[in-house]
Amino acid sequence: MGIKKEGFKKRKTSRGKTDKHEPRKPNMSVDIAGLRLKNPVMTASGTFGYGEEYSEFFDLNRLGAIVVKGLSIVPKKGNKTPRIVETSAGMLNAIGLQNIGVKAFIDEKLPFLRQFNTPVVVNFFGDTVKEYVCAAEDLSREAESAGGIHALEMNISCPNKQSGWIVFGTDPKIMKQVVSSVRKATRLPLIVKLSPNVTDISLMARVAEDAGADAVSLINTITGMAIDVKSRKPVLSNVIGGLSGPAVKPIALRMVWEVCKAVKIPVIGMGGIMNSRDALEFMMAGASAVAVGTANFVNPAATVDIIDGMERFMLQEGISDIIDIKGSLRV
Amino acid sequence: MGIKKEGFKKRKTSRGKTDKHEPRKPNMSVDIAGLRLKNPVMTASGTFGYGEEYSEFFDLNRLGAIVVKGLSIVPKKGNKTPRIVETSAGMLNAIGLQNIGVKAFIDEKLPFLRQFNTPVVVNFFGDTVKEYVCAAEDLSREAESAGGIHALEMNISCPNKQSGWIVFGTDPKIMKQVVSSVRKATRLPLIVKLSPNVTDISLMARVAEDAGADAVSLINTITGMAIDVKSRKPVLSNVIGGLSGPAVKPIALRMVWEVCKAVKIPVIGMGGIMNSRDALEFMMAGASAVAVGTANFVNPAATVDIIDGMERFMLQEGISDIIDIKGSLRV
Amino acid sequence: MHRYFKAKITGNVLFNKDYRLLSVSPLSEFAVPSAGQFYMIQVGNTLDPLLKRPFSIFRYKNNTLKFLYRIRGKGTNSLSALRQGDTIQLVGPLGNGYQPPEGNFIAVAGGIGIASIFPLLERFKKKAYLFYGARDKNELLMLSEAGKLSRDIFISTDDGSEGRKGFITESLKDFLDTQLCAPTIVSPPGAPRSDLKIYACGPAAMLKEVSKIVTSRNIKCYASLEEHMACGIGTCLGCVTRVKGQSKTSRLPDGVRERKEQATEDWIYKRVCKEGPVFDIEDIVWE
Amino acid sequence: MHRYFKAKITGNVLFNKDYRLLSVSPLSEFAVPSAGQFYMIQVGNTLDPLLKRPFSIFRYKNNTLKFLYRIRGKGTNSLSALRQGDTIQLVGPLGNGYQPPEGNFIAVAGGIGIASIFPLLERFKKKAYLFYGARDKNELLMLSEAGKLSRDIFISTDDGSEGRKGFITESLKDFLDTQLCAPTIVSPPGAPRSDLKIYACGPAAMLKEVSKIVTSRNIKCYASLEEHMACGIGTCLGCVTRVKGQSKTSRLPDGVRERKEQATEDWIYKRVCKEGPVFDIEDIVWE
Ligand SMILES: Cc1cc2nc3c(=O)[nH]c(=O)nc-3n(C[C@H](O)[C@H](O)[C@H](O)COP(=O)(O)OP(=O)(O)OC[C@H]3O[C@@H](n4cnc5c(N)ncnc54)[C@H](O)[C@@H]3O)c2cc1C
Ligand SMILES: Cc1cc2nc3c(=O)[nH]c(=O)nc-3n(C[C@H](O)[C@H](O)[C@H](O)COP(=O)(O)OP(=O)(O)OC[C@H]3O[C@@H](n4cnc5c(N)ncnc54)[C@H](O)[C@@H]3O)c2cc1C
Ligand SMILES: Cc1cc2nc3c(=O)[nH]c(=O)nc-3n(C[C@H](O)[C@H](O)[C@H](O)COP(=O)(O)O)c2cc1C
Ligand SMILES: Cc1cc2nc3c(=O)[nH]c(=O)nc-3n(C[C@H](O)[C@H](O)[C@H](O)COP(=O)(O)O)c2cc1C
Ligand code: FES
Ligand code: FES
Repeated sequence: MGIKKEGFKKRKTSRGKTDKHEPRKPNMSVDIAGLRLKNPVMTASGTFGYGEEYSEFFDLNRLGAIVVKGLSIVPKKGNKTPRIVETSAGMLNAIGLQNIGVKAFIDEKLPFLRQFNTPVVVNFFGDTVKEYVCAAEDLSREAESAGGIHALEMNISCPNKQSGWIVFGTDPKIMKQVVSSVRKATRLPLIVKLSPNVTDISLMARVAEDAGADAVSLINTITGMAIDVKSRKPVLSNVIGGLSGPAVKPIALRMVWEVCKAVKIPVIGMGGIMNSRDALEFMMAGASAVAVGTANFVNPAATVDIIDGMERFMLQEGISDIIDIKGSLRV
Repeated sequence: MGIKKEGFKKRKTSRGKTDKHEPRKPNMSVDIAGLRLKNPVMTASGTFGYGEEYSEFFDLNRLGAIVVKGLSIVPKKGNKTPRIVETSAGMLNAIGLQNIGVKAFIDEKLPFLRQFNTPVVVNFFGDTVKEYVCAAEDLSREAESAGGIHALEMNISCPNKQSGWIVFGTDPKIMKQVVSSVRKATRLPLIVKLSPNVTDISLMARVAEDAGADAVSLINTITGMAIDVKSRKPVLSNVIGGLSGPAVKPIALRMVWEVCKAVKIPVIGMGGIMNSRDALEFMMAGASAVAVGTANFVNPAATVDIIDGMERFMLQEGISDIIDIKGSLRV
Repeated sequence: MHRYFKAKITGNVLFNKDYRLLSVSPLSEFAVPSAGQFYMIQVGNTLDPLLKRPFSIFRYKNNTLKFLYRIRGKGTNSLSALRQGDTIQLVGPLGNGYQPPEGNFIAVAGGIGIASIFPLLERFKKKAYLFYGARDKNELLMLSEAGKLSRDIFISTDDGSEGRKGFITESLKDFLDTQLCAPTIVSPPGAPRSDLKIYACGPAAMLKEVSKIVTSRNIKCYASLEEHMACGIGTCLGCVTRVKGQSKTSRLPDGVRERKEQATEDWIYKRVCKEGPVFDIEDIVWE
Repeated sequence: MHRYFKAKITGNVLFNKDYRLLSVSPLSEFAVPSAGQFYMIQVGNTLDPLLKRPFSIFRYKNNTLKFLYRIRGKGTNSLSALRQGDTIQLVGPLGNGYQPPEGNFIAVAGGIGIASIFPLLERFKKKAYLFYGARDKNELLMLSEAGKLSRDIFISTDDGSEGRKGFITESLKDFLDTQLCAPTIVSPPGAPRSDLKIYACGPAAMLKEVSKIVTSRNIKCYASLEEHMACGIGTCLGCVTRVKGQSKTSRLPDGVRERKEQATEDWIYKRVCKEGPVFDIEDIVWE
């Protein structure tokens, strides 16, 4: 909460300087887990690669933060294809967490990302607690020695090899263990990314908070399935996949609203955000920032369109600071 | 399982009679919880009223079963409006379980439904275990004395007044208690309708099975929310509502598939079924029957269109008995 | 009855700014609508938008159904993209519609409410004193035709760009309190004031104001309401509104009690799509 | 680079049965495509269908991009409903495209694969021996134009309704084994067989057969692959295919072990949208 107060102070200073006679640009900067973002729009992990591809479509400096594709200490090849299938207003994916591994990321991708003055959040996961800890350690070591990594986001929506492949993020005890262990392994701001496949998302958020998370982000994808009636086979080679996109937005928004009431740490909202109105809904529900996922596939410039749209909304409504939108829902 | 075997036998007999030279009508009848349905297509509770309105659009005799709007022993007025809002490929509803009560249903609606040779499944709920039991008793008494009620479906996706308004269907213990109590109160086939807002749907299905359910149906709506950005207010007067429609289909299908692997009792699949292909997906995943909800709003003749479409599919694919579709997914 | 049918779009033209006129020609038998009834209309070809949208019958002539609509959100935007030759599904006519007026009557239309009121003017030519209000002159649709079909027409706009500046309910009040006294205009001398029926359709704020006006003056008034609708045929219970009445109390088993609030309330919910959309305004319990 | 732009639809006409020809005229600067590249194309106006769909550039002329497509499911159905004058968004050109042939070459197109092969014929006129197969004669598109643009054309249909009956790979095999011996047809006498490049696009089954044919004969072949795509630009990792190669092994901390299967495999995943869609056929590891 100390962080938030600091944010307020800074804002006041900057406000004093603004010319009152011109329609001033609204202040869109937010503070999350000790990070100051120039605006609350982040990319959702796994939908933005390591940033390179999108740099061709817009200036990455415009983003609030870049969250990269999930990394593991052991590189992963991922699932067989088909890995994706479109559903009504959504898509299922079963990429299988393909990634180049922490080391290759540091060597080959991070130098590119260092060129931008946008915070880089590294999403990571593991099959075991040990793997989580190793990944966090390696990433933290790099952050301390060479910089360029500004926060970590733990993906806990993957199965735990050591407890019968129960998904870390669906069992409070297993989750507590892995988050606490990672907390001890890093001094970087730690964001825990919650799985929506649970009965009580507020409980899971509180577990993350208690275990030392600086922020929570949600929602990850919701487990789903599609069948090809002609061949009588699952469409995805992996049988089940994760649902994302506008179809899940009402569920995501409800969960974000619940979590915002349950924890004191900042909440990053995502799930089906396609435009600035969607993003504003999440902010009004209490999110400090938002992440854009599937929309990047539909429109490679979705993130900047959303930033511009939020700014336009603030100008139209005469809102000078984004903090006045956060949690402003009238119930 | 005895029921199913009987089903097989009957089929054999009827098969013998068919003329082998004509493209014979496929056998679409299924057995569920001791009921024989002429086809596997039921209506989803709350989307079909008490049948009257739809009788104007098609012959209710064509349906596999009619499931009526959820009843409680105490009539309920429900929530303020807005009660519904459309979302991407889905809708949120917060009707608030408005209903005329068990007594008025028996007196005013049941006589109409008795005209049809389609089994009537009565969906019901309560605020307390006591209310559930009373509703089940009254309905069973009527069924025994005057007929016209062929099965009960328990909606457990509502909050329990006596345990801090925890939703019955999200806590295995509370759920076990209410299902066992109702089981003792009725000899009618008992279908337990599962809530999808849980971490482990298979576990809940097994709890229902162990507590004496003859079948489970799923999914009920998924809790969601929508915000009107202009007014900064939730769109629904109740703030949160239940998501249904094609948006939830991938989630529903996955849950049905999981539950079919977990229990031995028949499973009734629903959630976003809009056409015969969707219905077939649920059957292939293992459902013995399906229910059609939101689609009725979009197309008042959705159920019969789906029945016709399934029959066409069976003819095209040369499938003579629907039992050959059930659980035929190749994984 | 053929209340579910396909129809070919024969026109979907820009009427005025954000307003369009949709004309469809049913491809099978269909029932004839009456004023105040509505249709649930398919507005797109995919699952987004998902639900049909309700629109009042605006005109019915030569086997063509016409609807006047305002582009508001997702559904109406999608509808506006459909074109001549496209086939859509409709459910209707739905709802009760207006009870036919006897003799002269007053019609009050606010904004797109004119779509619902118009068939009354057309069917009962030169019988209506029409009070028609809108935000500005661009939103006053069908003005000359409506004028021709009415006995007299009173116009207002919020910004004064056409007719009187202000709300149309002000014009109505003035008319009732001043001109109504001149018996030649409205009804034979001596006729009771309550014989004069008012038909109103428009935003909730307007209807509430009309309600106040008619209650204090003891005039019969029918108001057409709007609510978010999913089914339009009475099954989803999404579209309810409060009307005066007492819930039936049922004898309850021991240990089960009625909710307290509910037992003491003197209103019940009715479905706008089924028991409405037109209600006797004195029955409506405004929230 | 302007690889994300809006374009006006200037035509979307029924080509032949289930096939359509889409012509669009970009509304802003755009990059010029080369043969074998593709675009992600918006196929509807709402969130269902949600994702863009990939289509190969078929023709590029006078600032107009043309795509030949087959109506298959939701996305292509929705695309077929768009009309002249509508504006859609495109991302592209994407992917590597075909390496330009030197001299004569062989082109193999199966079904809608002709869309991808056609720009090669058009750019390198009279250089191609075209092998073109389809299910029946109605699915053989652009036949006379393709014939005119090719050095020679060989046709087959599964049902024999046009050209040779059977798979086009049979015709290819025969050609390679009989006619290829006549040096005048293909290349100057004495040229190594491997100078003759093959470009192939079509269903996976056809490409696998082509793969067998060329491997045993040591002929260079480029095949254009298809996979379900979400982004088309390399970020979703949805569209991968197996190609020969060794994963890098990274030094792992104590207690963390590489997955066994992974460590021993001699293939890696590449993205069809980014490193492809055209691959050297000998690199592809068929599943
Ligand atoms: C019986 C009836 C008759 C109607 N007749 C007409 C008519 O003849 N012409 C016409 O233009 N409109 C008419 N309407 C209103 C029309 O149905 C809505 O404007 C339309 O459904 C909005 O759909 P949308 O998807 O474009 O807007 P949405 O994106 O759904 O909503 C846009 C805005 O409209 C509000 N809204 C949505 N549905 C309704 C509704 N049913 N009533 C009121 N506000 C709503 C929303 O809350 C939101 O503020 C009628 C409504 C009813 C109930
Ligand atoms: C690089 C590339 C270039 C292409 N060029 C063309 C072209 O020029 N003309 C053309 O008609 N088609 C082309 N395709 C195929 C085209 O993209 C698909 O037919 C289209 O996406 C199907 O969309 P749909 O929503 O109509 O079908 P869906 O409902 O999504 O699917 C219908 C059927 O097509 C399959 N399918 C879906 N997507 C693909 C895909 N990407 N590749 C293969 N099968 C798929 C599904 O599994 C299903 O069996 C190309 C595909 C790729 C990857
Ligand atoms: C193709 C794809 C890959 C994803 N990969 C990851 C990942 O590696 N790690 C992670 O935490 N989330 C991953 N996600 C989840 C997204 O980050 C996001 O939580 C989810 O998609 C919901 O947001 P959206 O609806 O805006 O896409 C992935 C999502 C998609 C669609
Ligand atoms: C308006 C509405 C009212 C509903 N009312 C009930 C109800 O009273 N009891 C119940 O068990 N389920 C109720 N449901 C849930 C449906 O029966 C069904 O489980 C759900 O909508 C998923 O199916 P669908 O996507 O086909 O609509 C209701 C759903 C809707 C949309
Ligand atoms: S709209 Fe469904 S009951 Fe009125
Ligand atoms: S389609 Fe997304 S990586 Fe190729």
